[in-house]
Amino acid sequence: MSEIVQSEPFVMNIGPQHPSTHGVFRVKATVDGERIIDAEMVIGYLHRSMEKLAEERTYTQNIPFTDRTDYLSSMSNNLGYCLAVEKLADIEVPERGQAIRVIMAELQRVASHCMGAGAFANDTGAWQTPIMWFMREREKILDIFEMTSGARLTCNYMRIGGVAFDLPESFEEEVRAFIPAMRQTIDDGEGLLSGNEIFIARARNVAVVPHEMAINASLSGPMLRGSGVAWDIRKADPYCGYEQYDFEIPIGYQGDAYDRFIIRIEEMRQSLKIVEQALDGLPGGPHSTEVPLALRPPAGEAYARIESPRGELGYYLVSDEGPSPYRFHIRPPSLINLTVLREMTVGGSIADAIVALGSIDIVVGEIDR
Amino acid sequence: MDGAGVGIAFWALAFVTLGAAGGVMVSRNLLHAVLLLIVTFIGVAGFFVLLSAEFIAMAQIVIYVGAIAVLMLFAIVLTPRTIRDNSETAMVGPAILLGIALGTVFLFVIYDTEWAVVASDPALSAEDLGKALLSTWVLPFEIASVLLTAALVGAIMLVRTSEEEAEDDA
Amino acid sequence: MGPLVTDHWYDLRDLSNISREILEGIDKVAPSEVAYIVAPVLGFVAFFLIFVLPSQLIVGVYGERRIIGRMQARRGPNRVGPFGLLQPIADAIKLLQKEALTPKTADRAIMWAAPIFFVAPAVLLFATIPFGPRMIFADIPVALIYFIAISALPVLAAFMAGWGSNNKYSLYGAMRVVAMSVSYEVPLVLSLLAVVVFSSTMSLQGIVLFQADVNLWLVFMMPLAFLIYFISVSAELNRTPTDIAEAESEIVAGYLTEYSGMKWGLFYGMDIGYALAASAFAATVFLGGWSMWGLEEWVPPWMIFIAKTHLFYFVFIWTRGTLPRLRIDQLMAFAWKFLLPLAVFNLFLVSLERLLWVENDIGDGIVFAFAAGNLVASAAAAYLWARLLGYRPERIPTKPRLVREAGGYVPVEGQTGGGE
Amino acid sequence: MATKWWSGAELAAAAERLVPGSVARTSETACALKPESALQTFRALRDDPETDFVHLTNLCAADYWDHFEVVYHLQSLERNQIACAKVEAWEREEPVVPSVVDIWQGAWIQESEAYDLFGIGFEGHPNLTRILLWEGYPGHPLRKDFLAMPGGLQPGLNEFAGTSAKPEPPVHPVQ
Repeated sequence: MSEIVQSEPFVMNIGPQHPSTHGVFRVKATVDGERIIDAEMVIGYLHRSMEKLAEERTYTQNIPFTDRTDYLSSMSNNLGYCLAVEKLADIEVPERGQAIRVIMAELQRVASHCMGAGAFANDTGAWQTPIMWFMREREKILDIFEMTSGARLTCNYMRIGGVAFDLPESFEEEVRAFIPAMRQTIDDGEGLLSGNEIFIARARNVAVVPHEMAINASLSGPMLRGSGVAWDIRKADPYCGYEQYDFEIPIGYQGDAYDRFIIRIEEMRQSLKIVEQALDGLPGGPHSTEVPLALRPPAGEAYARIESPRGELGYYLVSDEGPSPYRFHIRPPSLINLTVLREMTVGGSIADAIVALGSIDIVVGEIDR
Repeated sequence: MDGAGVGIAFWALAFVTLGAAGGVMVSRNLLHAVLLLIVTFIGVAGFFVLLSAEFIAMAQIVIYVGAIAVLMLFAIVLTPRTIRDNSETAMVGPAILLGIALGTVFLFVIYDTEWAVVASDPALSAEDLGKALLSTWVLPFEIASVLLTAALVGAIMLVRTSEEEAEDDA
Repeated sequence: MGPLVTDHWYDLRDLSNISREILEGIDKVAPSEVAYIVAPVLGFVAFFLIFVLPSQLIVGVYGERRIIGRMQARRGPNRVGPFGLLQPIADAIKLLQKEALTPKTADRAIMWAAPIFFVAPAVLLFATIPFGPRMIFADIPVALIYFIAISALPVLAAFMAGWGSNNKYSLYGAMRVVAMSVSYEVPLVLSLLAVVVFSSTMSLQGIVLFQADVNLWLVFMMPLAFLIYFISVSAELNRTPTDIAEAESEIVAGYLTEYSGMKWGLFYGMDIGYALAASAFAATVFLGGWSMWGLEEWVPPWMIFIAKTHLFYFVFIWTRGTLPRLRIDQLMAFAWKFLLPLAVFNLFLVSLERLLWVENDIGDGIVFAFAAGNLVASAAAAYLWARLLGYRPERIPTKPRLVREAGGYVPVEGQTGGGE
Repeated sequence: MATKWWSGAELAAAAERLVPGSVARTSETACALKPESALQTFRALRDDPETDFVHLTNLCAADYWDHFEVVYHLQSLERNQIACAKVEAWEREEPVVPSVVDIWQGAWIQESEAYDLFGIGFEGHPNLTRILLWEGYPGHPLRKDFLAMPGGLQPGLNEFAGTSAKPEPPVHPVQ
């Protein structure tokens, strides 16, 4: 403000109850008029200390925990944890198990991005219309999950060494019926928003993260790819047989909110491509190997990571030959992506801060664990 | 405008306007004062309607309520908290004296002049006003517009952030 | 144009016949004061039955929610009453029995007065709008300025609500609503000035008769003025894409954050009332009011008028369902840098044509030539002015780059992702 | 084409090459660096084009009864390789580890979390406060002795038997 019109800054709380903080998350913003001078995040409202609880349960009993950290992509969490334990205990997963895992993880990515892209459209103001379209399709995915794993949101479907149950008969035609409808909705959603001048005016050049800062702040997922860094764990360190599938990674131009939105939209299309290829070449055979209930992996440590919809989801396990992990650590992509929240929001207006927060696509369950 | 309704309307409006004007002086909270002032402006516009000068009534609402009242509201909202209450000041005594003096002058003027009561109300339509403004009164009209432009430019210059600060705002 | 409508009371094409018959009947029987009181009551009841009931309740509350529902692939209210038609009444009853809270630190007087100050102008706006050749409450010669003046009052009521609630989000909502309304008032008035200059009358009945005479609606005559009017009015009414005063995602509910119960209900209902009033005004001024190139002899004019109002109101619903929201500084820049110059340009163009038309005394046919010319000129002016302001949409890539291998940073070569 | 997982020995060799005498201990999967030269080693590991560990993916702490370990997973995007480095803090009451925030900005939140849940002080950290728990929270939950009941009993499985005491600190798993 010029020196004549003097207005002293005051602190304003965005959250924890706020329509667009995607959960119980608070930003203590020091505001001068519409401009934000300083933004400090306050988290911990949903802290259940899973890492302490996990140390007192067997490896198999910990699987339901992983559903509840990032409740928007429980399949991916299960997959990450099972990979870490399999790496620790050196367990082989049969072909069919790996293919089912890929299908489930990619369907979960589409469902999670439906929520992420829809919520971002809400934050820029396209109130409820795009998110309702995406939610309609996400319901179909949740029905597919319910059909295979018994639960819609916290599926608890994967086990150490494979998956809990084999696919039901009607699974394939259900997914094949779902894919064209989903593609149509993605085109509608993109058509409504990406070309829209108001959306571009609200999202382009907002919350820009240059690529050096993105790498140095150890961001991952759409945040990192938005800044033009071509880093996707499915390509860099393929797990569960991802190297057999042909798909591309979308990367952005200048790391602003708009790039991250179009990346999430494109990633949904790529995931559908992977699901189709996995369904075509679905191998026969057992869906999982036999693993003793009280698994006792050899002493040692292991860190395995997957590309969850929000970024690099890692599990660091230390075993002391006991039935329960000695140390169980989850690398939360949402929390680490928040490192640049201050750089993104300071200087912009409150409306931009909400758009910036929406573009990170946080899940508070994962932040607070 | 004549008939029974006008009488009722006149006294009602008079009561509302004077009440609001009194409220402006008495009210503690400065913002209450401005809102009551707005009610007074609307009351005065009502009087213009009673005098069947609709154009001036509408102009009164647009200019006073639409612009000047909003200006005053902004002025109050931007002043820091301390100056905002209409608290006791030492100036109450002289203010009352000045008020009484002004009041007597007005009353004397009202009784002294004999008002030319017009038999039938002239059809002061907007058209005649427009023609009058642009024919006989064109000079004051132009001077007023120049004055307003100058005020506008002044205001913008006052608030304009300096050059380099404007850069990082864009 | 001959008398459109006969004077018999049973001629439903103009409902004012009925009311005139009733009033004359009362005059014969009772002293004049009784008719004086019965007239406004009768007018209000008629107005309620033909406009408020179908428009405000059915189209406004119920229709909007159903249409937006259909746009969002869901049903919309269909539980209460046949096809959900009683939903507005159900809402009203629910809101009535909800508790209207007033925060302890709030300024009780202002917060109590704000809804009242917000509701009164909404009804006043319909006083000068013609429903039919003689169906009008008050045909005053300054009807247009009356509309502009009254539409400045709800801004103050919104500010009172925001300031009275003594809550940071409400303060933001209040400041935004005042800042935006003040800066969108100017293009609004200039675009309506173009209408007045061309039809040389400020009375709305006069404008409708002018459009009926010339057989050309003013929307075709000056499309730029219509567009500027639509954008400015949607900004004044806080409708998307300019609903930043109650921006749900940013400042919770703007100046309505602390309101609950029927106080909030009044604000919500009267938002729709203002939108309908603006649509009715647009239908009168730009879409030819109750005249439809001679159709008004058969179809009652007030039905034509209400249909046009609902058509315009549908455009409001449509934008609300699809468009995202602009930021406050973009809105301000848009009003002052884009709408204002175009409004002045349009005013200049229209007054030039009016002068040409009146001086050389050409027949009414010239108006269609003006309409064509205006269309081209408006499009060109808008495009060039946008270019001048640096608006290059084509340089913004809407598709991400696709890469097959994972690796470090892939620099952007060729076209940059920049652009306005 | 898959990511090359560096073993402890390889990382130790690279660290020794860059900063001689900086390695404390190496194990099969990780290499522990001496705390005093840790910052210098990390900066060298990040800037050296051969190792190019520009992306700190994971930073977490672990409590091994007799000492605390802070585990760093460093990753290079260009060369697609990942290594695990550790820094140990032997004093139990006031464990202090040098903070790597000025080398990798991503460490800021993860170190605050490690401080919050383990009580490990990171000297040089810009604003080391508790992020998950509130300020007045007694103790640090993820420490092994946090929920210790009287008599050294440990909640948890204890070989599915009754509530017999958990065996005294296990043999050092990472050797």
